[in-house]
Amino acid sequence: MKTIEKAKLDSLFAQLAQNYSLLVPVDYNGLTQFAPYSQVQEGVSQLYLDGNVTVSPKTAYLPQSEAMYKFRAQGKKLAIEEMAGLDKQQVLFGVRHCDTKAIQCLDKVFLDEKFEDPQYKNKREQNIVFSLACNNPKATCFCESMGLDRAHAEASVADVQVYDFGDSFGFEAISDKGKACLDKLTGLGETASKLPDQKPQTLKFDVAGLPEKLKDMFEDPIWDEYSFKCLNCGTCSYICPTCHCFDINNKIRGEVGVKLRTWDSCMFNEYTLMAGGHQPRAGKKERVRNRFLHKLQYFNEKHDMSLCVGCGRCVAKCPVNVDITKFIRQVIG
Amino acid sequence: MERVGVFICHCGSNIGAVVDCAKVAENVRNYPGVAYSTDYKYMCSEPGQEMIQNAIKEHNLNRVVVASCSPRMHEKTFRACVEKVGLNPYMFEMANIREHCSWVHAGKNEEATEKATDLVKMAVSKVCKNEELQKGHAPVTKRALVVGGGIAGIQCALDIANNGYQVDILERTPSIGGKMSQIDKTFPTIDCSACILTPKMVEASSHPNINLITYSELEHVDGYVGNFEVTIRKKARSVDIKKCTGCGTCMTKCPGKADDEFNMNLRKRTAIYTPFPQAIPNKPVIDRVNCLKFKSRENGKDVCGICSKFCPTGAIDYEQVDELVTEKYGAIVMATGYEQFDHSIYGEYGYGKYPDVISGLHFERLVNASGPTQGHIVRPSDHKEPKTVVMVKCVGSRDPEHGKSYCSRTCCMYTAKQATMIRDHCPDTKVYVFYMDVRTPGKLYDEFYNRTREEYGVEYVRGRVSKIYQDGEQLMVKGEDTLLGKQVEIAADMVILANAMIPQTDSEKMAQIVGIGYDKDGWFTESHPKLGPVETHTAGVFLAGACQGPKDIPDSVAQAGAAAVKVCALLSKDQLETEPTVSKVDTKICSGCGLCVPVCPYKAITLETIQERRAGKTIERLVANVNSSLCQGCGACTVTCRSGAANLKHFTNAQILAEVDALCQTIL
Amino acid sequence: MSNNSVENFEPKILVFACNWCTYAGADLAGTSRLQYPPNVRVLRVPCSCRVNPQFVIRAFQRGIDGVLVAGCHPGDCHYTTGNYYTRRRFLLITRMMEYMGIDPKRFHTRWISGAEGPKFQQVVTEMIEEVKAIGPNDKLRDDMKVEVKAVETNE
Amino acid sequence: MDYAYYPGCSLESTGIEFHMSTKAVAKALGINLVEIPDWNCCGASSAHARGHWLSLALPARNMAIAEAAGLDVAIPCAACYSRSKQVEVEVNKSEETKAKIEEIIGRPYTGKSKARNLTDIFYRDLGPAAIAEKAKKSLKGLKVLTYYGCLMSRPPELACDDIEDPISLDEIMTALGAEVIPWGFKTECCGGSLTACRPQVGMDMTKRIMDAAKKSGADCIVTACPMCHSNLDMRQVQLSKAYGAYNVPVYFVTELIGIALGMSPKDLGINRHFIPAEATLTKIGKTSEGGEA
Amino acid sequence: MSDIQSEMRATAKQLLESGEATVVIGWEKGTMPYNSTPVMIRSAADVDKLIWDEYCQQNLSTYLIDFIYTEDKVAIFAKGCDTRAYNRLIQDKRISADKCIVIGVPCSGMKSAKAAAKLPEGAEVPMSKACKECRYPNPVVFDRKIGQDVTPWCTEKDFSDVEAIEAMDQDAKAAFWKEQYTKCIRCYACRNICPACNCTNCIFDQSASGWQSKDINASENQFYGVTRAFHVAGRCIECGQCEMVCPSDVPIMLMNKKFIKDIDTLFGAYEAGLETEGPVPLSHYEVSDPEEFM
Repeated sequence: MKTIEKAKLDSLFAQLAQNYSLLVPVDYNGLTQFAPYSQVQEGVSQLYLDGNVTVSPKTAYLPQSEAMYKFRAQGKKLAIEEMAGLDKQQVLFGVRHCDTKAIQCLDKVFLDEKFEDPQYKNKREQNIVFSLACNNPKATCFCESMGLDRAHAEASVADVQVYDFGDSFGFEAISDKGKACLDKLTGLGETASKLPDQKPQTLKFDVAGLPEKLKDMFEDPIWDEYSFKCLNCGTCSYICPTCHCFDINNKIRGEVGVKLRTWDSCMFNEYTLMAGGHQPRAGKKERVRNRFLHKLQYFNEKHDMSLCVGCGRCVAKCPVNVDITKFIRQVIG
Repeated sequence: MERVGVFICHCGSNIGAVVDCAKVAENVRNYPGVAYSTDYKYMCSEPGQEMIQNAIKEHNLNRVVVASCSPRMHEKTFRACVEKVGLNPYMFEMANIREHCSWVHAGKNEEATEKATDLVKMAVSKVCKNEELQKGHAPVTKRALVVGGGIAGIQCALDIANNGYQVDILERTPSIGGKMSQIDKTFPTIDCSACILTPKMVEASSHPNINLITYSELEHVDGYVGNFEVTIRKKARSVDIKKCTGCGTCMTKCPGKADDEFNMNLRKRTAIYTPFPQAIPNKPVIDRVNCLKFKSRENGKDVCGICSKFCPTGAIDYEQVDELVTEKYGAIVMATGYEQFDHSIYGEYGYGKYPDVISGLHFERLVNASGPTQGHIVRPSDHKEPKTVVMVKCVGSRDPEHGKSYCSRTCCMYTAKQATMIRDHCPDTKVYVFYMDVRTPGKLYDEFYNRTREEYGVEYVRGRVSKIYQDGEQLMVKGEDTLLGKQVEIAADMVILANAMIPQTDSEKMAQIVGIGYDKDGWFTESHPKLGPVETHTAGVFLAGACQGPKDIPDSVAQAGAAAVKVCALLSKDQLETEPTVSKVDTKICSGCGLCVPVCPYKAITLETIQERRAGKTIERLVANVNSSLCQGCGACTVTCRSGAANLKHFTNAQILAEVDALCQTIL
Repeated sequence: MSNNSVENFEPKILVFACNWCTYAGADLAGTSRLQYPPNVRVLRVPCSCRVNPQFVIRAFQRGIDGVLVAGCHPGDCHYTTGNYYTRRRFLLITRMMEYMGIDPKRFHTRWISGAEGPKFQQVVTEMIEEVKAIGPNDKLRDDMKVEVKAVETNE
Repeated sequence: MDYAYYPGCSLESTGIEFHMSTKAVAKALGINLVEIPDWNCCGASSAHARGHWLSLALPARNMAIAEAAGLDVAIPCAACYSRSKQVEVEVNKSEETKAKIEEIIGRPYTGKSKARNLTDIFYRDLGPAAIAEKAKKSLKGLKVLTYYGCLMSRPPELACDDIEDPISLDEIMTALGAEVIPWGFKTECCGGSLTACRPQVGMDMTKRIMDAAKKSGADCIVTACPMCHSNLDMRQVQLSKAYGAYNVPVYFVTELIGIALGMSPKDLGINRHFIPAEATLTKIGKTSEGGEA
Repeated sequence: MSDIQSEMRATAKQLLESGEATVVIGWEKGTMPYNSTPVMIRSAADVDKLIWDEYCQQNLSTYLIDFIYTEDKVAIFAKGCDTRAYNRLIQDKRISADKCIVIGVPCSGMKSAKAAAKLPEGAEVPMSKACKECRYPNPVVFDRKIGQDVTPWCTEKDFSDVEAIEAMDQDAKAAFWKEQYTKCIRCYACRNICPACNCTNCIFDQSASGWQSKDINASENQFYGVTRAFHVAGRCIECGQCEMVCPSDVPIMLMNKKFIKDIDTLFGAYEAGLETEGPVPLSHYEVSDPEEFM
C-alpha cells in the first residue's frame, strides 16, 4: 500500500492538481461540499475531512444546475450546440463509501441499457474517485445496516481506496484508472500495514425483507405519523447522494439561450403538478410516502438494490428530524 | 403562436430625421415573435392605418406594435385601427420613439436608432404576452356636481340643468356669485356686472333641476366616473335656512363687527350677515369668529343673542353643527375660480403698508354704487378724491422672480376699464398706466384700449415702477419710461395695482381630493392643452372657468358651456364602458390573507368565500375578489400580493418582466 | 454598442414611469425638445405603485446599470394613494439594495410630475452621468457571458 | 463675540469718526474686533472697473487672512462690505472661481469665513434689545431719518437687510429711544460715485435726498456708510452754498449708539463733522463730556 | 423543566380525554440528544411522548395550517415566538382561532441544535442566536398557560449584526452576500418553516410565472433571498427558524432584521405578531412618511 504522511498532503494535492482537475471536500463558510482544490489554496474554503460533507459528491456527476446544450435564434431558425464535456480527468479526493454506492445507484438511472446520458457518462468516465474509508462513523451513519462494507468502497465506482492511518493516508488502486493515477504520483511511501481499526456504527438495524413489507403498506397509517411534521422542503432530496430527479428549463437572453437541467425534489408542489392543474400528490403524506417508497421499495423492485445507502445526511439535516431509520425500524418491528 | 406586426413611423421628419426607421424595422425583423416589420412616413395617416390593416390581413398578424409618438397621443387611434380588422384592441402596443427618443436625442442618430430598437423590442416582448381584453360596463348616476358657484359654475349648472339633468352647485361662501359679484362693470362694454349676473343667479336658484349647497366644502371624493360618492361638509350657518325669510332684521340689530371681505375690508359688516344685498340664498350666516355670543362662549360666558331675540321666525340656531352628507354624482365640474395675488410681497410698492396703494378688486368695490363709498372714487386713507392716479400692470404676473411667470390675461383689459371709469367719474383726475405690454386679444378689446388712451386721455407709460413711497399726503411713484428712455416720477394720490390672478390658496388640496392634476402654480391641469381643454386626466371630472388658468368672463362662460356639454354627453349614457385594464385575482394562487384589501384606494377588493374540491372533499376558503367596475387599475394590490395572485391586466407581472428582460437582453 | 470597458462605457438605465405624471413629464421633455443622453429606456406602468421591487432586482440581475422608479409627487397620485405605497416600499428597498452591495447611485426613486419635463431631463441626465462614472454593474448579475460567447464564436 | 475687523481706507481717512466710534462702541457692547493684520484695499470704487479678477482677489486676500484665523469679518464700511461679500458669495458658488482666486492670492480661501456688515452684526447677532439694555441714555427727543444707501441693500444677493425696506438701523434707533421718521429715501443712491466724474449729476442726487430730509422735519440722518456720509455731510456744504442752508447733521450709527451708551461726542469723533452735529444732540439732554471712556 | 413536561402531558391527556381537542401538537425526543421534534398526539395513551427540554426550538404554529380543512380541534404548545407566529397566521387569515387551543409555555431560551451537532458530547451548548435576542419569551396570547412567566432577558432589538454589515463598503457587502448565497441550495426549508411565509402558492413554486428560473447561482439565490425577506418585511416575527433550518448556514435573519430595523426607523417601531388586527407596515402608509425622493 502506498502511503503519504498527512503533513505532506499538500504536495500530494499539488501533484494531482497538476495533472487533473482536483475536487476535495471543503468547508465553505459553514457549508461542507466538494469544491476545486484551488479554493483551499486561495483560502476561500478549508479542507474538511472530519466527516462526510453535507452536499454529496453527486454534484460532480449531476450538478444542481447544468447546461445541456445552447441555442441561438437565427432569423426563424434555431442553431443548437452541444455542451463540451469535461476536457480533463477529474480527481475526487475523499469520497466516502456510502457516496460511491450512491453513484452506483445513479449509474442504474443514467447509464441504462436503453439510454446512456451523455453528460453523466462523460463525467463518470472522466472522474477518478479516491474513496476514503470511514474510521469514525457519525451518530447518524447507518451504511452498514444498508449492506455497505466500510473497508471497501463500491468497486465499480471507486478508483482508489484510501485509508486513514491517523498520521498518514494509505492508497490502494482499485481500477486501472486509479492505478494509472497512483503511478504518476511521486514521493509516496510504501507499507504493508494492516487496515486501520474502524469504530463500530451505533445506528444499526436489520432491513431484511423491507421492500416486501412495504409493498402492503401503501395505505398504512404510519404515513400520517411520519409525514405530519415534514415541511415539504427539499433539504433531504438535495443533500441525498442518490436523489436524482431533475427538471428541464430554458435560460434565455434575447436570441441566445441554454437548456438547463436542474435538480428537482419530489417534496415540491410543482414536481408532480400536471399541466391542467391536477396535483396527484397533493400533500405531505403522499410526498413523504413516495420518497420513502422510492428509496426503499420501488428502486429495489426495479434494480434490486436500495436507493438509500445509509449516509445519514437526511437524518442529520432534516429540519424537523423526519428520521428514515426510525421509520425502517418501525416497519421491520 | 404570436405573429407580431411592427410598424415604425417616421412622423415626417419628426422621428425620421434622427432615428433610422428602416434600420429599426430591419433590426427587429428576426426578433422572436415578429412576423412582419416595416416603416412608413405617417403611420397615423389614413394610408398608414390602411397599411397596418392590410398587413394584418395579409400576414395573418395577431399582434401589432406601432413605434411612433407617445401612446398618450395616438394609442386610441391605433387601437381603433386594428379593431376595425378584427384584432382585439389590447393586442396592440406602442413604442414611443418620438417624445422619448427622436425629439430628445437630436443629432445622436446612431444612439437614437439603437434606443428605438430597444423600445420596439420591449413593446414586441410585451405584446407577445398581451391577452384579449373586453371592456366592461358600469351604471351612471344621472346627476352632476359643480364645485364653485361663480359665473363659470352657475353657467355650467344652468346648461346641464337645461339639458334635463339634475345638478348641484357646491359653494363655500354663503352666497353664489363668485368674483363677478364683486366686480362693478365688465369690459369692454362697461355694462353692470351685477345686472347681468344676478338674473343668472336667480335662474340657478329657481331652476327645478338645480340644487344649491352654499356655505359648504368639498370634503372627500370616492368612486369613479359615472359613480362618484362625494362627501360634503355643510358648515354650520347658525341660521335655520328653512325658517329664515331673509328679512334682514338680524343684520340691522347685530352689534358684532367684522371686516367685510366682500368689500375688500374697506368697511365693516355685522357678524350675522349676507355678503351682499343680492346674495342667493339671501339668508344670513353667523360668522362665529366675530360673533359676540360665540366669542363670549370661548370665555365661558354666554352673552348677546340679540339676533335671536329679534328674529321673527326663530330661525337663529346657535347650536347648529357642521353636517357631513354623502351624495352620488355621475360627473364633477370643478369651477373653483381664482384668488387675487397679494401684492404685499413687493417692497417697491411698499409691502402693502400704504393705504392708498390698492388692488384692482379694491377699486371695483370703491367704484361700486353699493360699495363702501357708494361708488365715489376716494382714497381709502382720507376719503378725498384723488387727482392723480397711477395704475401699475403686471403686479405678480410675468414675474418669475417674485410672483408668477404667467400672464394673467385679464389685467390689461380691467386696467383699461378702470382707467376709463376714473376718467368718467372724476374728469379732472389724471391717470397714468405703467405697463410692460398691452395685450388685448379679444373681440372689441383693442378698440376699447385705444379709446382709453385716445378718448379718455389716459396716459400709458411703457415701463416698470421701481419704487412707491409716501411723501406727505402723496405717493411718489418712481419708474422708467422706456420709450423715452427717461426716469419718471409721479406724485400720485392713489395707486391701483393690477394684481395677478392666482389659483385658490387650497387648489392643490382640492385637486388631491378630487384626484386631478395641477400645474406648478396650482392651476388644475386639463387633459390636453389644445384638444382637451375642459377635461381632466380623471374621467368624469371637468374644468370650467379660471380654476384651469386665468380667464375673463366670456372665456369662463364659454368653457362652462363646453364642460356642461361634456357632462351631458356622459350623463346621457345609461352605461359607461369601463377599461378592462383592471386587477384580477387568481383564486388558485390567492391565500386570502387580505393584505391587499386596505391598499386599494377604491375599496374594490373584498374577501369572499369560495368552494373548492380538494382531495375529494369540498372545502371553503377565503380569497380576494376585485370588483372590476370599482377597480381603476393602479396596481397597488399586485405588489402587496406576495404570491402574485393579484395581477393587473395589460400590465401583468409577466408583461412587465418581459419588457425588463427584452431591454436587458440587449446588454449581455 | 454597449461597451463594458470603463472608458467608453455607455450605461443603460431603465426608468419605470407612471403613466399619469412621469411618463407625461417625459413626454413634455420631448415636446419641449429638452435634450438628454440616450441611455435611458422608459417602461410605462399605470402607477409607480405597480412597480414591484422584484422587477428592479430582476433588471439588475439581467445586467442593467441603473434603475429609476418615478411617479407623481405624493398627494398628486392619479389613484390618490398609490405613490404613498411606492414611497414606503422603496424607502425600504433602496436601503436593502444598498445593504446588498448595490451602489446607491444606481437605484433611485423620484417624484416627477407631468409638468416637470425639465426635472425629468435633469434627473436622468444626472443619473446617467453618475452611473457612467462608477462603471458597469457587476453586482447581483446573472449573466450568460460564457454561454453566449460560445454560441457566438461558433457562428 | 470675536470678529476679524476690516476697517478699510475710508475709516482711516474721511470716515475716521466711524472708526473711532466703531471701536469704542464695539468694546462697550462686548464685541471683540481683531483687526486683520496687513489688510489691503478692498478695491471698492475702482478695482471692478479695472478687472473682474482683481476686484475679487483684493477682498479675497483679506478674507483669507481672517479665515486662517477662523473668524468672520466685521466690516463697518458698506462699500468694503459689498466687495468682500461679493468674493465670499462667488467662491461659494463655484469651485472654479475658488481655485482661481486661491491661485491669484496664493493662499487658501474656501469661503467659509463670512463677510459681515457691522450694522448687521449689531442687529442680528446682538439685537436692538441687547444694545438698548446697555444704554445709559435714551435718544428720546431725537427725530432721525435712517439712510442705508445702495451698498447695504443692493444687489439682492449681497444685501444684508431687506432690499426694498431695510429696517436694521430703524430698529436699533427705535430701541435706543429715537423717533424714526418714515421717508422714501432709505435706499436711494446718494450719487457718491458720480461726484468726481459727473459732479452735477451727483449733486442733483444728493440734493433730492437732502430736500426730502429737510422737508421731513427730522433732526438728522443716521447712516452706516462712510461714502454716503461724506457725500451727505461734506457735499451738504457745497449744496448749501448753491441752494441755501440745509444744516442736517449726518451721524454714523455707531456715533448715536455711542451717545446712548454714554460716551462723549468728542470720543466718538462727532466734533469732526462738516455739518456741526454736536448741538443737535442737546435735544436729548446733556451728553457726556468725554475723557471718561 | 420536568415540571412543565409533566404538566404538558397532563394537559394533553385532559384535553384529549375530554374531547376538547382531537389533536395535540407538542415536541417529542428525536434521533439525537439535540433533536426535539414536533409530534402530533391523537390518543391520550401517547401523551408520554411529549417532552419539554432545551431543544424544543421548533415553532409549532405553522402546523395549524395543516388542520384548517379537517374536523379537528387542535391544541398546540406555544412559546413566546410560537404565539407571535400564531397571531401572524390569524392576522393572515390562514387559521381560525376557534379551531385552536393555544397552551402557552413560557420559555427560557432554547439551545442551538446546530451548535450542538458540531460540539463534542457533553460540551456546553450555547443558546441559539434568535433566542438570545428574544424579547417575548412569554406567550403573548394563549387559552391556557403552563409554568411561570420568565423575565425577558432582552428589552431592545439588537441590530449590531445588521449594523456591522451596513458599515462595510459596497464591494465588501456585495462579496459577503454573494458568498452567503452561493451556498444556498434553494431547498426552501427557510420558507417552509416560516410562519410569515404562509402563502398557499408561493411565487417560487410558480416557475411558469417567470419570476425565477430554477437555475441555482448566487444571483438567482440572492433574488430569492431578498424577495423572501421583502415578502416577510413587517410581518417577520423574529423566531429565527429560517436561519436555524438552513442546511447551508445562510444568515437569513440578517436580511429580515435589516427590514425590521429600517421599518422601525422610517415608520416607527413595529412589533409583528403582537396583534391580529391593525395595519401591517407595508399595507399601510402615512402622509407624513419620510420623504427622500423629491
